[in-house]
Amino acid sequence: MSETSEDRTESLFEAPPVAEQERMVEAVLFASPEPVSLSDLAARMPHGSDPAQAVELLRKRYEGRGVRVVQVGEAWAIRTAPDLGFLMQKETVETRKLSRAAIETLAIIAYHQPVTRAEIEEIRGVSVSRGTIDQLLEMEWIRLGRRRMTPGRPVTFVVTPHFLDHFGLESARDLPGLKELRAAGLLENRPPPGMLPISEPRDEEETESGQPELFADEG
Amino acid sequence: MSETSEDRTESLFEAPPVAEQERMVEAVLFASPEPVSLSDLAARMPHGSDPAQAVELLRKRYEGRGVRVVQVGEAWAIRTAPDLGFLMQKETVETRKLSRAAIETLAIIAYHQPVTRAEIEEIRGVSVSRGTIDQLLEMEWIRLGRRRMTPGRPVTFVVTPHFLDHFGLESARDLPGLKELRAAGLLENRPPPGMLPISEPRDEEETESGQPELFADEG
Amino acid sequence: MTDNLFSEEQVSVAERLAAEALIVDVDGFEGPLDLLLTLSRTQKVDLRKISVLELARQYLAFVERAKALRIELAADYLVMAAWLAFLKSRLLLPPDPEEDGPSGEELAAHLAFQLERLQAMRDAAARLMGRDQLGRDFFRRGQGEDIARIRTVTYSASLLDLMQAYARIRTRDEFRPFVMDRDKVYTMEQALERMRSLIGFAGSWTDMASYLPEGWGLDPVRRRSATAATFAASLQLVKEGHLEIRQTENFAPIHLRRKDPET
Repeated sequence: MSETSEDRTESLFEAPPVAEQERMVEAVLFASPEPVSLSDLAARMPHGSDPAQAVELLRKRYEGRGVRVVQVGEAWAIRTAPDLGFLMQKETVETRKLSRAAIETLAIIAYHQPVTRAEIEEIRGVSVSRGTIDQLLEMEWIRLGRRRMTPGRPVTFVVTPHFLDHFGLESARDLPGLKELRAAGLLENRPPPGMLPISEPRDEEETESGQPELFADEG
Repeated sequence: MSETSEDRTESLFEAPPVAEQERMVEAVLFASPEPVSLSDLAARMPHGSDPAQAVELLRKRYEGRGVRVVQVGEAWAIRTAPDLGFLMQKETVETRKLSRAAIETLAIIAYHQPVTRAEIEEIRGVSVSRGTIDQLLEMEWIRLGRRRMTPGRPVTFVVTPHFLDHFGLESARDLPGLKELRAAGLLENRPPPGMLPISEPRDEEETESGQPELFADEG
Repeated sequence: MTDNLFSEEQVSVAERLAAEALIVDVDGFEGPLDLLLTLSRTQKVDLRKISVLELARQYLAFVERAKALRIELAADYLVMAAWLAFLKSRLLLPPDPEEDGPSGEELAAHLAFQLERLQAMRDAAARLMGRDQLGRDFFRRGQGEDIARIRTVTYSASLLDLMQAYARIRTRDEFRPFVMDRDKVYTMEQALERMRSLIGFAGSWTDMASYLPEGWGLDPVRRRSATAATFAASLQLVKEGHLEIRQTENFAPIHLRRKDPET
């Protein structure tokens, strides 16, 4: 018993080996969103550690590697080596959420493909702006399908393998059907019969975004 | 034709030395918070590079260090060593929000994938609430798999690379205790006796138990 | 033994408390299977060696007890009770060669399998959650790189977004009257535009109906929309001081006349 308590007391006061301290600094600098000061490091590391020495060892270890330990003001950070900056260019891609009009148009194409522009408008109840279709084409999420064999031979739209890839689908047929959407709670239930649609609370939300569109796009 | 082959030879010769490729992989993996696939690496690195080899060298180099090179599905990432977690400022852990039902559902999907909603309910003995599947989809820990080729063609659920990343798994094969569970027959989808004659076409199909599909991801 | 546990006379206080705790807690169970799994733990044996007959007895006793305490059990608990009563009789009676269907042993084996599988999944879930987790035990790079920034905008959407969008459209579809077919809707803006160009000619009182656009007077639905829009537009023009409006009595035709600026 005396032995274990002695051990514990010792480890309480004894700093971890230098190599271990170096590991700690490595992990903290890697994971931290900001450069970390020596005093911050000291506060996080076990008592008696020497962060300055650990940082110095780490800095030496990374000399000539793909990343370096650099000093930023009073603090330390890990940064990629400047000569490899060309590899990083792809890293700064900005992602934005698709607009509601685009996502709805995309959903209709996915569920109804091949589908014409007129059919999309019929389902959405509003006209589809050219920009929306262009954007989806540009993203390579949709492409032109075969022309419909009806008067005017309108073009149809279908989704691309790119689309399937992005949404993790093996085929568009894997999309859940209406029944499944309802079971998953994604479809609102029908209002009780006889209930005026006007009195629906969703009405307000709809007039805000959906309704003006209904008239504005009239062409 | 002679030109292109010359080009190829040239670019083969231009491929940087292995040590340099390793630096490059190091820089890219360090820079990216998300796992990077080998094909992504290849796309960024100079022609003729061998990212797989470079990753392997890098992985060995970081063995025992404060950060590690880990495989996540088909991709690679650098993560801090788990034994140093105590040094870090914890992020708000998403898993706190998960109900017991959600955790069980997640485990069932992971171990039985691809699995249908009905099968999850059969195993848990209760219906799966609407929010549970939604929540797991939203966290991007599960996604839709292929539809089951049984009447109604129900959708199936499978786990995502995100899930693997979160739990530090290289692949779904590395789930703890998977082998033992399979050996004990506990991953079978055994229909109740007496139900046998009713659950017709499923029996003819190999996909019946769901389990054979787990790793054989034939197109 | 278990029958004793639930019979009124000779239960110890502790046993009674335990039994009641189980019942009061019935909401805490996730259905009959979960309850059966909990009950099976009192047998203190490997789930593979569990006595299903004993378990059926315990469950039925539990349901009886709940009834005695006037606790309402959900339907699925009662369905399970009925099934277990059936199973119990199958297990106790010698097999009837005339009977079709699975034997009591087969049914019992399946129930045992279900319990074992559920327990296995719970253990697996616990082991999964016990693993080192990203953001808790190990960490990703905390700092994005800020060198050589080439900004490309990509648009993203999740599968859930896609499904929700589709659900939103289809839900809207079910409220068909609300959506309104565009070809049957005449907007006030359209009416206003038409009236502005026509009003200059309305020197004397004219029936508003004559201002309806061509082709909108026959179909009642279109007529209604056009009338409403034209009326609203007329009111707007009155407000702007371009128009006078009159109606002699209720439901009589509405007449319009140009209002000259000076008067």
